[in-house]
Amino acid sequence: MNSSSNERAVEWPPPSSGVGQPLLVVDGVGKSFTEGPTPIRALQTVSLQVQPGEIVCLLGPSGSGKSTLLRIVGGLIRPDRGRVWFDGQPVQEPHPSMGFIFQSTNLMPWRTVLDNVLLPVEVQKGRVEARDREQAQELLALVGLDGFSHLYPRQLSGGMAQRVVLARTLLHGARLLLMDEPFGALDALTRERMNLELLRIHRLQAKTILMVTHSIAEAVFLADRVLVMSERPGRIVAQLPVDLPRPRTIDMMAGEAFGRLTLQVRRYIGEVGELD
Amino acid sequence: MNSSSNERAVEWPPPSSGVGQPLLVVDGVGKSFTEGPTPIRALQTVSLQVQPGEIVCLLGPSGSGKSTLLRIVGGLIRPDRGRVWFDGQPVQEPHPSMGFIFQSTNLMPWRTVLDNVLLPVEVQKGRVEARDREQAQELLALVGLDGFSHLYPRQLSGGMAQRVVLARTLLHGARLLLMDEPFGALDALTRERMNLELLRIHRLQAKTILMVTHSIAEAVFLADRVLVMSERPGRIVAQLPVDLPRPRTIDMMAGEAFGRLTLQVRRYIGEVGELD
Amino acid sequence: MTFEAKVKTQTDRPRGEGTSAPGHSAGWLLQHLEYLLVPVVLGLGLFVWDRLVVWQGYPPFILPAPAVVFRKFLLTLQDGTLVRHGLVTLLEVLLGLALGLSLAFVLGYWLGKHRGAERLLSPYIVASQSVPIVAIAPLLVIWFGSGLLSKVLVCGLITFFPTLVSTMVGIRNVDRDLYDLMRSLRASRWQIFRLLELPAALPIIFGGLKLSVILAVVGAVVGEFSGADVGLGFLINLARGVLDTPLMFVAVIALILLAQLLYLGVSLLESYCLRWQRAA
Amino acid sequence: MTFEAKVKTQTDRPRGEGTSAPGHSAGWLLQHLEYLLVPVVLGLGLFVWDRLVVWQGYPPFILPAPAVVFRKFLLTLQDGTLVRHGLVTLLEVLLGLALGLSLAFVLGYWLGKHRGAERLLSPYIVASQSVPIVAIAPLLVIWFGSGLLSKVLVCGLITFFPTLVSTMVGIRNVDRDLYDLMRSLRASRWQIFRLLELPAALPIIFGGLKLSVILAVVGAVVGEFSGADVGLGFLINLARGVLDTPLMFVAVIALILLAQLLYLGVSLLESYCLRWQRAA
Amino acid sequence: GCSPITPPGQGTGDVPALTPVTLGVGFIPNVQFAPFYVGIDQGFFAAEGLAINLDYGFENDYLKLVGTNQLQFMVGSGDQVVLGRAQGLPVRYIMAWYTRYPVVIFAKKDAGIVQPADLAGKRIGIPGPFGASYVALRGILEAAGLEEQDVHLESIGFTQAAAVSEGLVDAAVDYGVNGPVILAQAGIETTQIALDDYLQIPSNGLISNDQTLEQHPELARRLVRATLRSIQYTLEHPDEAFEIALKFVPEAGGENRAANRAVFDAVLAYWQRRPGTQPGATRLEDWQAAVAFMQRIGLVDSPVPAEELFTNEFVVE
Ligand SMILES: Nc1ncnc2c1ncn2[C@@H]1O[C@H](COP(=O)(O)OP(=O)(O)OP(=O)(O)O)[C@@H](O)[C@H]1O
Ligand SMILES: Nc1ncnc2c1ncn2[C@@H]1O[C@H](COP(=O)(O)OP(=O)(O)OP(=O)(O)O)[C@@H](O)[C@H]1O
Ligand SMILES: [Mg+2]
Ligand SMILES: [Mg+2]
Repeated sequence: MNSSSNERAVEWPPPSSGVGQPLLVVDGVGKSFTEGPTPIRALQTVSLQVQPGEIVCLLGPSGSGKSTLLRIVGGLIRPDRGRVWFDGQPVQEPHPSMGFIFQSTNLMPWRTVLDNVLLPVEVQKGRVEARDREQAQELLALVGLDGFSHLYPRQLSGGMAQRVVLARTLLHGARLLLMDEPFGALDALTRERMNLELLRIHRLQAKTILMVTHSIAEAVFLADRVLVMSERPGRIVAQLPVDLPRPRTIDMMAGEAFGRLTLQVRRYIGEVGELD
Repeated sequence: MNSSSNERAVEWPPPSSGVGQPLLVVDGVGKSFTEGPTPIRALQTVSLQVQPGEIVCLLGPSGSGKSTLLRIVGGLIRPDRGRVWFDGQPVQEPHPSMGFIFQSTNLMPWRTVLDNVLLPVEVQKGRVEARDREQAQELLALVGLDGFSHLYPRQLSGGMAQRVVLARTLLHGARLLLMDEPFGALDALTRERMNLELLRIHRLQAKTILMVTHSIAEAVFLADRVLVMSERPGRIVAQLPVDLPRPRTIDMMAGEAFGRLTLQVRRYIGEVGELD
Repeated sequence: MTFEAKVKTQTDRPRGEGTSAPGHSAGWLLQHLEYLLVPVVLGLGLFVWDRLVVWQGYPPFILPAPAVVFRKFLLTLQDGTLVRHGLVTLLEVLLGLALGLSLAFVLGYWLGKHRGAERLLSPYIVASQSVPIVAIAPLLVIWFGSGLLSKVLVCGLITFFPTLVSTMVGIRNVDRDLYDLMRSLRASRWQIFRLLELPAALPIIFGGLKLSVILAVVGAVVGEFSGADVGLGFLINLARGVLDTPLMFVAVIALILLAQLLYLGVSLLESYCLRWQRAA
Repeated sequence: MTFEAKVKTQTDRPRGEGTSAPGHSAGWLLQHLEYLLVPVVLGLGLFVWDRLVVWQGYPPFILPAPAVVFRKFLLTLQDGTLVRHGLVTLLEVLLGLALGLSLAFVLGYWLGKHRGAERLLSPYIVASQSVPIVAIAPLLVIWFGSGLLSKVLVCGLITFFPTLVSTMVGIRNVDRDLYDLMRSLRASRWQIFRLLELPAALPIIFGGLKLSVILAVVGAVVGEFSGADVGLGFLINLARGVLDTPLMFVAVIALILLAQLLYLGVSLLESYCLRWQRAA
Repeated sequence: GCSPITPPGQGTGDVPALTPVTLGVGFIPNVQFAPFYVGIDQGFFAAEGLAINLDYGFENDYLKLVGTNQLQFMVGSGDQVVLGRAQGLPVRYIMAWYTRYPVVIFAKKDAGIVQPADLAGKRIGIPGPFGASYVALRGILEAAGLEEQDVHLESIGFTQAAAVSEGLVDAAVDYGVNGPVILAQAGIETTQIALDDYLQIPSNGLISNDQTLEQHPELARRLVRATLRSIQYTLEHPDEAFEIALKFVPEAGGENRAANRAVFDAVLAYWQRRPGTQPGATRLEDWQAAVAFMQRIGLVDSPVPAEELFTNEFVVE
């Protein structure tokens, strides 16, 4: 494996390949962690673009740098090289129009479920109005947590906590959602429901979504485009446009096109696995 | 929904249905959490048996009490009613022959990866020998974390941390493994690898496994029997013996029997979902 | 013996329920024992004190009997002596706390965020804490007079450190994941402080506060010892001077009560602010 | 202006790299500034002190010039005075710490585990902390003599509380998930303490230790003030008595150095024990 | 920050011509300061055009304040002046109040300690080897030709009465109106050895500094005159003086009245005029003896000219 071949790989997508003006441009981003005794090379060189309204799913082996990439896109950590552009502006720090779901459910243990959901409002508007409260309650109902709003996070099951995080992020009202395995702790049925809700919200509110997931089916079901990352140090080794029509329905999952796409992603991933 | 029909449901499995003497018997266990302002009924009435060497997978909607059940079985919390028997002894507190994987990755942040894996040995033997260290390194290699043994948990990705927990539990040498979504944060490929490793270890060391998972495919692939739980308050609403031959291989997943079983579980779960 | 048989025999005595119930009632007992024990222990203490005086034959100038002290207590309460001196000491304590704690919070927060700054400043802070107050009392008197101010300064100085350290430790203990969350929401520094750092550090800060309020009382007394004409510390000195040991004990008891009151206040505030810890 | 154009113009000045670099070098600067600043600030302090003496015309018995104090320091160092008194105070401090800390750990651990016990005992602990030593000095002398023991007791009493509180808070702060883990491994109480509770509570306990070691020095001085014929606190009293202000300053400085030494020791131990916090 | 103690029932506002004078007194409000209370109450100070503020604090601190002219007058003992002068403090003793050095060594009567020689080999409690107690101890030991190592000194802080009564020490060094009176009140008889019987050292009196005496001699003269008059009045009317003192230190009344009256009666003896001396004056030979003695016991290391230590010019009419 030589570095020039890697460089070739990251040239995709070409800077001018966008349909319109891309909402998000990741340009030659690389990152190593040097705090420890041995530096860890997390991301090699990653470039990608996301169009407004697009849903892009990121698949890749554990430890390949997906979370790191998302953090860089969100402006939470600085890349060693390369740059990120959001809405035509370089991203130096978190942008108010980006919403984040982290891989670990980070609820504040001293806030009730409702107050946790209301946190973004409190931060952005400085205070919480009755209307926000109502909206939060609606979102909690949406994620199936009606009647749990006065519990503390410790009293929730793993999947319930994850859904609170989802409600919190949706209340945020961001244009770009960066989601790191948002449904990982949910059972198949709840997960499907959440997927459908996400698609509905995406359709209604024209959100753009960049999401890490480990479920190939979920990726194909949600995404306009699926990106596959290599093993550490991560780079994007494949992309697959998903041409299933929208709005998508659960039935489609039984369809032939869906199966073909899933298989294709599987093959990409398998190849990656066999590469090293 | 009346309670007598529920009672009927939990009568399964009949006390004498076991092939031999069951390793684990859960007998009419129920649990409510009463600490909060409104008591939460987590488990209705659950009875089940696990034979030595069996792999039983537990599926169910988020918040249905799966983790609670596992905690009760492991002796970490007391049920309000009913009892648990392990190896013919009532379970009042954790048993040395049970190994636990919790839903949240609970590594000690002040211990390196290696020391975290060695924790069970340190607790059980009082000290760590060179042989244990070797074995831990082997297990780390097995879960694909060769060369990461001197990192601290914070330096790991979500999936890597989960694999450290797996290695820790395997070093434990327990006869019964209680696993709460042990592979939730892993990508499909790594997950498959881990599944195969688990089966190999199960075969070699005659372990008994009770595992919560949200992946139907995983449940069918691993289990001798799949149990499906209802929505909260949880009870077991269905069981499905998996008659796929052992040792199992990845190829089986493409087979007709596998598809049929998966569909069947799907239907059970779907029914549960439509019940309320 | 087969497993079935075992199940059978053990089912007969409902042990699972049995062991669970005592756990509950033991907790209940302990909780109520506590309220029961407070007067019991207190009474026991008074009894031992009384017996000590009788058996050891201590003259009153060494250890007056509890009854004597109690009478004196009522007396000084009635004629307003206790209230007058107590209020002054309370004022010194409160002003000292206001001064010390506000400084401690600000500086502790800053040092918590910047380890370099801690290494830089800690020698001076340690120095300020280890200079015996009595040794710098002349300087304090020369610079700030022998009135309220010098006592407030002593109080402030002595309350400052525990809250500083606990604020520092508390801020460093904040979950990093939650920092990321707040940053991703573009929370301002003030919001990060108010919504994340303060509530997260509070359990630890309260530990420091508990120390500070007690040291504040000690500080006021030390300040009053080195020159004052009112206050409970002064009253102790005065009582020594007029050979009134019971009065001295009354002043000491008043100081203890003052400290208890402050401690109780902090404890109540703590259990209100940290009520989320008790849920679940 | 199109997006492409913007990319172009902004690419020309590598701002992303630019802002990242200053962050690093600022950190570097701050880290080294720190070592640079220590002597600078110290020198500045000495200079201000010196100027103060010259400008204000303070005679040596009010504020001796640094040079005078330094000369006295060397003198007392040579003739062994400083070492003799310093060693006694150090002994008192160390014994007091040994006593206070061991009690504080045990009791703090217990109180941390049982909130009921805390509510039950805290009034007495608070009382023990708020009684002015001078007031009970006669009793201390009668019960424990006027030798080393009474100073060690005062020291122990005063160091006890901060470590008690921080141990209590630290124990309560332990992640409950890890308790479950340890219980599932059937760890003994001792193992839970050693492998989980101690390392988890250590960041907070160290905060209390820092307070305790400094208070130990203060405690030794307070103990020596109320009756002693050796020790740095005694030396201060002696110097005051013979109006030897430079000697008093020397004793105070020796106390400060002693406190610094202890604090530094705890800090080093802390950064060794908590080295995992610095990784990542 | 000093609160003036004004005589009850007598406003200061209607006498605008009064010069405020802050007087630092060691210790705490006590019947032992009765002359000052009497002077304020009877208007002796006001008659001299003075408004007195009594400031309570440590003698040590006041000596420094007076030495730097931050305070003009204080009450302190002669040995402090010697120490101060030796350190270059321009303090000067201007009026004697106590005619006897007030520190004694006391013991329980059955211990049989009645003269300095009896102290040999005994355990003696002392607040610490410094200050007035130490001066007295060394003086008394010297009278019997004893050295410090001939007795067992124990630093017991200010717990002399307790230590003696509980038998922790055989004898203790304390003010004559303190420990012995406490024990007497508790019905324990004591014997006392007073330094003054063996060595005369100028005791408590008024201290000022050279600058004040140079620039405001009239102020010093008025203060001395008023103070002497107050002392005289107190000695002549002890009962009335005691009642006046109780107005200033009400805590000394009530239950504590008897004890404090005992203290008061005891302290009067220390103020009695010595036959053949001028009230308030000190003798050069006493100062010389004091300097020589303090040099002998190592409290001062340079010879201090005795003439610089005091002046009688303000007491001589
Ligand atoms: N703070 C850190 N310090 C050091 N190394 C880190 C840190 N965070 C991540 N890494 C390393 O960077 C690499 C990529 O981590 P990352 O979390 O981005 O992986 P990931 O793709 O999200 O994996 P997963 O699917 O398991 O969550 C890993 O090897 C990890 O060890
Ligand atoms: N400590 C607790 N206090 C109060 N309620 C609790 C507590 N732990 C769990 N519960 C409640 O019990 C119910 C079952 O929780 P449990 O964690 O067993 O669900 P689960 O089946 O594991 O769900 P998931 O798949 O989301 O992990 C939930 O409704 C939860 O709110
Ligand atoms: Mg990740
Ligand atoms: Mg769960």
